[in-house]
Amino acid sequence: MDIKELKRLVELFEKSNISELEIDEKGTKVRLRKGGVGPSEVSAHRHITHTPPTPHQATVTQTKIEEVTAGIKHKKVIPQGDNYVIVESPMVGTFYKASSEGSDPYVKEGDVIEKGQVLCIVEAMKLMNEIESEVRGRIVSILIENAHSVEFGEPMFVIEKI
Amino acid sequence: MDIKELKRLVELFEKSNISELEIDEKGTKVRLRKGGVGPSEVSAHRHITHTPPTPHQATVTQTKIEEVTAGIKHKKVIPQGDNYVIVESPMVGTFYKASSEGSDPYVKEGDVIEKGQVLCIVEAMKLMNEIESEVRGRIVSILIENAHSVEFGEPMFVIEKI
Amino acid sequence: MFNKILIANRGEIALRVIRACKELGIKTVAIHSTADVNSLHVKFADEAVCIGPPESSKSYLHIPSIISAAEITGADAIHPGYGFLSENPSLAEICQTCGIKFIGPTPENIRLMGNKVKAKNAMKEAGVPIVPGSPERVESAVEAAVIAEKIGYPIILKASAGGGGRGMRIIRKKDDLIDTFNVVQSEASAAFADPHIYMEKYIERPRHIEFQIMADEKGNIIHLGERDCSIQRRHQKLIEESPSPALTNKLRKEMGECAVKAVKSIHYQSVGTIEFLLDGDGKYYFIEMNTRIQVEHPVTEMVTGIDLIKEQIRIAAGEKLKIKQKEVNIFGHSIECRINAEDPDKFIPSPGKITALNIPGGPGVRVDTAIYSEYTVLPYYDSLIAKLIVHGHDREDAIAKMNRALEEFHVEGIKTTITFHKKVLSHKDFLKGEFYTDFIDRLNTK
Amino acid sequence: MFNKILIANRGEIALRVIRACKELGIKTVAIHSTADVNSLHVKFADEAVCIGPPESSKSYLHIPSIISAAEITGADAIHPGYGFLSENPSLAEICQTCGIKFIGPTPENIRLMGNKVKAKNAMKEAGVPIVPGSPERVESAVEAAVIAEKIGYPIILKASAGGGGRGMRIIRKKDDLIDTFNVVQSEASAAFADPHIYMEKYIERPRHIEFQIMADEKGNIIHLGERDCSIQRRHQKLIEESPSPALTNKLRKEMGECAVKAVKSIHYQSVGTIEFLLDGDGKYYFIEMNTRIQVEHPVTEMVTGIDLIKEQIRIAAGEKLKIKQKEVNIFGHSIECRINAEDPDKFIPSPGKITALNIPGGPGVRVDTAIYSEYTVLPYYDSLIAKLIVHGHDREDAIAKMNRALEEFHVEGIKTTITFHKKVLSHKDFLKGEFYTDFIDRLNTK
Repeated sequence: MDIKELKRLVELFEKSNISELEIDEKGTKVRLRKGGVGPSEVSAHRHITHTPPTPHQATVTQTKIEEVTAGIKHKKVIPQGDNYVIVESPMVGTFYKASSEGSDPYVKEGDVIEKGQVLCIVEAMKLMNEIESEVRGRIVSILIENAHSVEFGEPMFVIEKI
Repeated sequence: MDIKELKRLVELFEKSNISELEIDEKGTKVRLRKGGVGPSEVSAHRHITHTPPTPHQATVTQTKIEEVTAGIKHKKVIPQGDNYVIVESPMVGTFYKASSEGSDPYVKEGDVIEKGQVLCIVEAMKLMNEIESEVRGRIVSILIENAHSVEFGEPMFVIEKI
Repeated sequence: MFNKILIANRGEIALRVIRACKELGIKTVAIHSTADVNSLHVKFADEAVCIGPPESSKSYLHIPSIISAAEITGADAIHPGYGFLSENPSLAEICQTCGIKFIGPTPENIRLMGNKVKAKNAMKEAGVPIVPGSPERVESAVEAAVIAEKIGYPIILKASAGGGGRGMRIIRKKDDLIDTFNVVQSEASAAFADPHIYMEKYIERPRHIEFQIMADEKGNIIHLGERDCSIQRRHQKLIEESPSPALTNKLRKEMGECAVKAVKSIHYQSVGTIEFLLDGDGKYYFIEMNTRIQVEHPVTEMVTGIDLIKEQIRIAAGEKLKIKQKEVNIFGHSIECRINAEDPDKFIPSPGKITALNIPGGPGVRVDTAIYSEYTVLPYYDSLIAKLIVHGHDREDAIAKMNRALEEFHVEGIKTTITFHKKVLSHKDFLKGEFYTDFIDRLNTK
Repeated sequence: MFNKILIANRGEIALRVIRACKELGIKTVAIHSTADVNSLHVKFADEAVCIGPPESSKSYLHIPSIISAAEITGADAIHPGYGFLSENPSLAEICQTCGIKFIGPTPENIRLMGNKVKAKNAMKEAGVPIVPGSPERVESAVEAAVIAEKIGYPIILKASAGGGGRGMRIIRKKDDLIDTFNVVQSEASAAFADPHIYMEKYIERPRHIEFQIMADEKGNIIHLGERDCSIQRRHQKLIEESPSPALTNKLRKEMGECAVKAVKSIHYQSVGTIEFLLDGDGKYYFIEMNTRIQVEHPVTEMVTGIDLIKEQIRIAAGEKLKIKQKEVNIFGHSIECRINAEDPDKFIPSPGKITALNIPGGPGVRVDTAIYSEYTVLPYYDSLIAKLIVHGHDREDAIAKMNRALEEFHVEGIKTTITFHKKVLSHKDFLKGEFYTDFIDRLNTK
């Protein structure tokens, strides 16, 4: 990557509403970040200082993430920006892709969905709660595996608005 | 990446509103960051955190002073600079201005003194330790009152070198 | 014994239960709101589940979320701590339905003792003394005079619709009754638009004395002596101690037996507390029962050497009490100061970030807390941030230890009640052990 | 009682003494080097005096500065803590001269027990068993054989000029004696240019058992049971407990009486410790006496309920012991882990700034420490940064408590021995209570 390329990248980055960008291509690594290094560094640092490592770090990594609202324990990348809608679980429970075993899943990645369409079921105390999409869009990714548990506020779907 | 390239990169970075930039290319690593607010904020903040106020703040203020070497419990201003020599007590004990009660003091403020001249006595365990000046100069101030105690490292005299 | 316990609470009591579980070899699940993600109970539990937003009603008080968290983690029991759902009979009931053991008494126990009128009636039937009084409404001054004759002066007249000290009048002799009755009645009409009043015996200079009891599921019941919780402000306890400076061994035995009789009569199971008012003549009156572990349980642990949380868990697991009444011994003296994130003069909550912290240590000092340096005390929850507990040879020694521990306790960034405790601990009436439930009111009016 | 005590020490023991003084209502003076200006003992004492630069020899070990500090502050007694000048007879003597009370035994007590040969002779005379051995030099294999016959096999031959395990050989039967004697003699000549050797009975699988004693100035002496300090590395104790899993009540009584006899014979005054080696047959041998308070004193405090520092101060103030031998009771079990700022594998000191800290708390846990978050562990002094002490109903309970407390203990920024302790606490031999002074060597070679 030459300096011209880099310049274009920086311009692109500046115009976007992405806050951090990391590229690792054929041994070349570029990392860009916007705004407020100080505070974010401080808080990152503090986070370490007052967070004694815990015995369950491996099993419940979601509690270690900076973002308080999201229990991001999956490795899938969650794109950010106004264009994307993250559907979070409104309750603690069990995530189901389909209405019953053997049925077709409500949605698949790539599907275009309508506002109000059922995305999945979160079961809590034997109650099947249908979770509907609040927007029209395309399913970018499904973050939870079938029959796995979800916490309150845990991201389940990424939808690109269309 | 040569120095010219680097210079252009820095210029680019300075003009942009990016706060951090990291490049790792074929074994060459460049990392730029703006401001440096982060670290200093952190350390300033930390300092406060580890000094619980103490019950004897009023009586032993010397332990609260930043300068570790000087037990500045007096209110007199100690001038600083290469021109001034601070004579500190080499031991814990009692400060005497004169060789005995009723005698003239060894020195007074304003006196011009020679190198090796006795300035005072610090008594420790009934031993009278004569403290000599290591420079020729003028006594700017005497910081301890007669028959008062001094700690190790506590400033006793300010001498202006002449 | 249980395999995995979910702790349906937060703060120091959640950590306290986790500690007990660890020592018993039981796995733990912490639940938390989004605001509590950095809390110590989350960090020290084996697993943690986020169950809702900061508001308690949608997280720590939300039964479906708690049960769901227990189900997805496979917890076989729920410990409710104190506060929140600890005295909610529905949670105990739903646990039964779902095959999860509720670590506490039966739903029936909770329901009965949670209703003040029913609880008093049950105790009266069991022969436990209650504060003598009228029925819920006294119709006339004449009726009042007849009742007063029976229960003896002084009495207190209260507007049925009143509260918070308003519409109350103390009557010390018969001659004043009729006039005062009419005054209270008109006051009640004017202030609350309800002329109804009732009366009770007025307990002068009462002490709040409570007995810790333990009852297993096989009907074995013992008491672990008393706690004196007379230092309270608007019914919020601030300092507790055991033993009480006001009790003789004889009175302790009598009141303890009475407390055991009380819980026996309702077939109570689990740990619990019988609260009494004690007057200056050594007469005591049941006021209420707490069907849960209490904030101040450590003072009893310190003087008896019994771990109440472990016993509570063992009882819930169906184990028989291992200790008999005659084996309960009281060693030395223990005091607890509740350190709240509050202004020490006005008791207004003071949430915020703790910028510096020094927690006392050394011999005879125990601190139960979930705070740490840089922790943020949240505005959503209780202001209790630490319990400072000391154990000494005798009361004087315990007070000396508490004084030096309070001196070592530094919390910066927020206001705490530490300075308030220092004031109480040096007050002559406290030092003499001569204090009553009005201690703090008197302190503040002086 | 004293009016003001100067504490001639630093770190956790200085803070420990300050705490005791506060609880007794005695004023305190902290001394410190320039490096220790931000230490907790400086912050919590009533007064503080800087006495010298960081080097111990010019500050904490510098007697004239310490005496001078006592004089300018008007302290009427000096508490030496442990280490530094605590077993220096000169300080005790100079204190006498200056009219300052040294809180410890007499200079004569310190001097006698500080000399290993004289101490052993004194104990032998008093009828206290010592490890049987030869005079300082054995001239020939024949002489060695005669002595060996008397003391019994196995024996150990040591080069008089040797040390650190070199020039030592164990002999298990008579037949091997002459050959081995010659080998050691030539080794000694070659390695140390000194052929002289001596011999001792070889104690197999010894435990380090020490008895805490208290003796007032009126001749009253009691012991407070034992501490098992067998978990040590190069004679540095790392874990101590009381009671020892190896002692029966009968043996405890016998060894305790022997310890009392030992200190009685030298007219000892103050607290102190008699150290024994205990072999697998219940035979014990005096090895040395510590004429001061010890690092591991808290485990005795936890099981007896007696505050050893306060007792030490009371004894120095001329008070009579209040407790009699038959009133000493041992409750439960206590373990102490010494948390050092050291690499947990190689035990190399790891000074530096503590960037994050969580200190364990809750029931049955005591922490004696002078560290805090952001404190810098200095390279000039001892690497002990905290003592973690637990008290449980029995050994198993104490181990469970220690495990959970170690899990809660987080020190970041420096290396500590916390992980080492976790390893020991889960070792099967430790759990069974079957360990000897070679435990750590065996652990590390496996």
